Amino acid sequence: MNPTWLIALPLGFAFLGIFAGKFSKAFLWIASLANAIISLFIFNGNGVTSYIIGGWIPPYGINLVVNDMTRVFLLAVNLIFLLALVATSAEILKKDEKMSVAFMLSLAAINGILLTGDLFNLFVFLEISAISAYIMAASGKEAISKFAALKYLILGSIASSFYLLGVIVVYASTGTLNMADAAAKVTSLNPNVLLAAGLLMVVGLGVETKLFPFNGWAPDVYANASGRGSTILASVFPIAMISAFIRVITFVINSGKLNELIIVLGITTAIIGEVLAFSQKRMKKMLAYSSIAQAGVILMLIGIGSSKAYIGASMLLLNNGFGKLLLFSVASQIALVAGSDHFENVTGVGRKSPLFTLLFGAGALTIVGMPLFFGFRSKLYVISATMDKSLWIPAVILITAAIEVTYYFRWIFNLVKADAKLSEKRSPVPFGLALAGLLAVLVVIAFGIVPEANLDFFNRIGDLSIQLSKTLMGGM
Amino acid sequence: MKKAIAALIAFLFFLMFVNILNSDSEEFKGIPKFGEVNLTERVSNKYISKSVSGDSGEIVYGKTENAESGSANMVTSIVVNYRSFDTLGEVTVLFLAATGVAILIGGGQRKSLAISVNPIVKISARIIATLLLAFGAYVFIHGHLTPGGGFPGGTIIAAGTLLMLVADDKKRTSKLLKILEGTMGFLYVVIGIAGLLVTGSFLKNFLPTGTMGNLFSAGLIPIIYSVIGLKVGAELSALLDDFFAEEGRK
Amino acid sequence: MIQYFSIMLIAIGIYGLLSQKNLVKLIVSLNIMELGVNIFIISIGYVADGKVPILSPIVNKSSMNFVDPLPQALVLTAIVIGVGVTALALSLVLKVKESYGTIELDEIRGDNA
Amino acid sequence: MSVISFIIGIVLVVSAIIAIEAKKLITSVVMLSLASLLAVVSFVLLKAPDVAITEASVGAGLTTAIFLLTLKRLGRRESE
Repeated sequence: MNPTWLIALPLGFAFLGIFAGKFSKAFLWIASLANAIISLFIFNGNGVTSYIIGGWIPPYGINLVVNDMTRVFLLAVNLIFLLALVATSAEILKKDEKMSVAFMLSLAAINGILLTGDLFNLFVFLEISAISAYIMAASGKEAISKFAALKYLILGSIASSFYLLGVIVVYASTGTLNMADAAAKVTSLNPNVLLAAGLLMVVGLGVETKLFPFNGWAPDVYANASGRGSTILASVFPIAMISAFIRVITFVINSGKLNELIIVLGITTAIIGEVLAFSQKRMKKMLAYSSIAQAGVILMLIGIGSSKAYIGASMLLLNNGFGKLLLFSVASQIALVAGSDHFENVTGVGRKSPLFTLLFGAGALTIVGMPLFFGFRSKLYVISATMDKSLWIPAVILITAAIEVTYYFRWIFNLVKADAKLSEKRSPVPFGLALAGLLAVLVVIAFGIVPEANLDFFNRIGDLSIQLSKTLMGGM
Repeated sequence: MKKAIAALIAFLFFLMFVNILNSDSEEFKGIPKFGEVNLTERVSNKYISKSVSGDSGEIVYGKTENAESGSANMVTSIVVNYRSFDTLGEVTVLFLAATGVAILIGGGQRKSLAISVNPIVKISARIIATLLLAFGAYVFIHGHLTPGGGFPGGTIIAAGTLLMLVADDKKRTSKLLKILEGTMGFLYVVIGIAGLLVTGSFLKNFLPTGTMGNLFSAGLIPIIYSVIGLKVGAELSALLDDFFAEEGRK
Repeated sequence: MIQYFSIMLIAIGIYGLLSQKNLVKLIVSLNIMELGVNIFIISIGYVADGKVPILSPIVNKSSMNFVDPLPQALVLTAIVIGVGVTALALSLVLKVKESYGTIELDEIRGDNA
Repeated sequence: MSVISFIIGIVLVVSAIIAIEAKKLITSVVMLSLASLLAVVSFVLLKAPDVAITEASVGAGLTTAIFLLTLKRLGRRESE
C-alpha cells in the first residue's frame, strides 16, 4: 500500500469539505477511518521502503520513507486520531464545518511529518500542522484561548523560521535537502557549522516538542482549547513532532555536543514540568504540565540515543498518546459537566458518574506507570535500558514518577470525594466518550499484560535505529 | 533593561552567524563564500541541465524537444515538477490560513465605506479589475516561460478583487469563491492521484513535453500553475473579503 | 555584503520580538525576521556573474553559468507561508482586541491575573 | 553592484529599525512595506526575478493591505 494515500486522502477531502457544508463533518469521519485502515495495511510489513514522489529519484525529488519506527507511529497516530474524534463526538464547536477542514488537514500534515524523507518538505508539513494547531488552540470558548493561540503562533513562527535557517545552512554546506544524503555528507562538515545548524533546528523543533525553555505556550493552549482540539493536540501531535525530532536531530545532524545538550534540557523539562504540574489548581493545566514532563523524559532518552533508549522512548510516547487521549477527553467533559475544571469544582464528580473515574483513573495510572498498565512496562524498560549508561537517568525517571503519583492520586481522590454541594442528578457520560475511552483502556491494559513476545515490533524499532540506515532512509 | 537584553541576544545571534559564514576552509567544508558557490556540489546542478533521470545532452532554447520537465524557467520546473509535493503543501498552508481567518473573523456583513464613490470611479474600477484578472491569468499561464507563476498571478487577481471591494459595493460572492478554491485544491490532489495511478508515483507528470520555449511545452506545469493561480486568487480574495467584513453585522 | 545585511535583519527581528509589547509590532517584527531569512536563502544560491535561471532566446543554453534555482523555489514557498501566517495572526489580534479591548501585552496579562 | 547593494542594505536595516521602534503603528506598517520593496530590489540584484515578483505582489502588496485593513478595524486609538 502506497503511504501517499495517507496524505492525499485527508487533503482531498479537506479541499472538498470547504464548500460541502454539513458533509464536511462526514468527510472528516471517512478520511480518518480510511487512514486508520490504510495504516493497518502499512503496519503489516518490515524493513525500510522509500516511495518517490513525482517520479524523481532522491536526492533530487522528494521521497516518503517507511521504516519500522514509522510503521508503529503511523498506526498509533491514525488510531488515536480516530479514537479522539469518537471520544469528543458529542462536542459542538463554533463553525463546526470549517473546523472539520482544519482537523482533516492536521491529519494529513501529521502523516506527512511521519513519512517524509526531505528536510524542506518536513518544514512544509510542520507549517501545516502548526497552523492547524493554532486554529485548534483558538477553538476554545473563553477569550483567553485566542490569546493563548496568538502566543503559540508567534513562538511557533519564530521556531519555523529557525528551523528553515537550519535547513538552509545544511543545504548551503552540503548541497542537498534529502535527509539520508545530508546525513552522509554532514560528517565532513566544519563542526561549528554543524553545531549551529543543529542548534537552529533544536530551537525550531523544540517549540513543537515542548522542550524547555521553548514550551511557554503549551499550558495555556492545552488548558483552554476546545475538548477535541486539546485532546488531539496532546495525544497525536507529540508523536509526530518527536518523530520529526528523531529524524532531523539524531539521524541527520547527530552531533555529540548537541545530544548532551538535549539530555540536559530534557531532564530540566521533566523536573520543571512535574513540579509545576504538582501545584496546578486546574485539571487541564495540570495535564498540560504533565505532558511537558513526559516530553522531557522522552527527549532525554532520544538524547541518549542508544537502541534501547529509542525503544523506551517509543513505548513512553505511545503510552503518553493513549493516556492523554483518555485524560484530556474526560477532563474536557468533566469541565463541561462541572462548569469549570478547577480543583474545588470537580470534587465528587466522579462519585456521581463512576465511568469518569474509571476512564480518568486508567489514564492517570498508565501515565504514572502502575503495574498491569502499559506505562509500567515502558518505565521498567526505560529504567533497565538506561541503568548501564549512568545512574542519574533512572533516578530522574523515578523522581518524576514519584511526583506524578502524588498529584494524580490527589486528583483521583478529589474526583471520588463525597461533596454535599453537588446535586443528586447523575451526569451521563456521552456514548462516544465511553466507547473510545473503554477501547483506549483496553489498549493500555493489553499492552501492559501481554507477553513480551507479542510486542516484537518494538524490538524492531530498536534494531532499526542501530543500523538506521542513513543510506537507506533516502532509498538511494 | 529588557531592551538591552534583547539587543544583546540579537547581537549574539548576529555574531554566531557571521562566525559560521566564515567557516569554509581547506580543512573542513562550511558555507561557501558569497558568490563562490560551486553548483556541481549541489543537487540543483541536475535541475539546470535537466538530467535527473539520465543525461540528455545540452538543452537549447527553441530547439530541444521533449526535455525533462520541459520548462524554460528552472525555478518553475522545480516548484511545480521536481518539488511539486512542497507546492501542494504550500497551497494547503494558504488554504488552511484562509480557513482559519474565516473561522475567526469571517461571516459578517461588510461595512460600507464612509465616503461615497463616484460612478466614474466605479466603472473604471470594474474595467481595471477585469484587466487585472486577464493579466493575472497571463502571468500564471506563462509561468514556465517567464518569471511569475501561480502565486503572483493569483495575487494579481486578488488585487483586482481588492479594488472592487474598495470602489464598489458589490454583492458578496464568498460562497462562489469557496467553491472555486475547494475545487481547484481538489483538482491538484486529483492530478497527483492520477499520476499515482497512471505512472505509480504521486504527482508525476504523465503528459508529453513539447519543444522548449513553446506555450504548450511543459506537460502538467501550465495546468498545475493555472490551478494554483485560480485557487490562490479565490483564496486571497475571500481572505481580503473576510478582513473587510465587520463582525456582528448580518 | 547583502548576506550580512540579511543577518542583521534577522537579528533586528529577534530584537523586536523580544522587546516589543504591542501585538501588531510583534507581527511586524516576525515579518522583518522572515524577510531577512528569505534574503539570506537567496544569497546562499548567488553565483558571481551568474545568469537568471530562465532559458530565453538570449540565454539559450543549459551549459551557461546560472545562479542556483533551488533556493529561489524554497523562498517562493516561504513567502507564501509567511503571508498565510501573518493573515491568521492579524485575525487573532482582532479577536483579542474584541475580547480584551487592548492589544498591549502588559494590559492583557493584567486582565488575566 | 556592490555600491548599490550596500546602499540598499543600509536603507533596509534602517527602515526595519524604524518599523520596530516607531511610536505609531501606521509608521511601522509603512516601513515594513518599504523594507519589503527594498527586498524586492535586492532579489533582482541577486538574479531572482521569480522571487522578486512574488515578494512584490504577495509580500509588499498583499501583506501591507492586510495590515492596513487590520489597523482600520482596530480603530484610531491603537493605530497611533
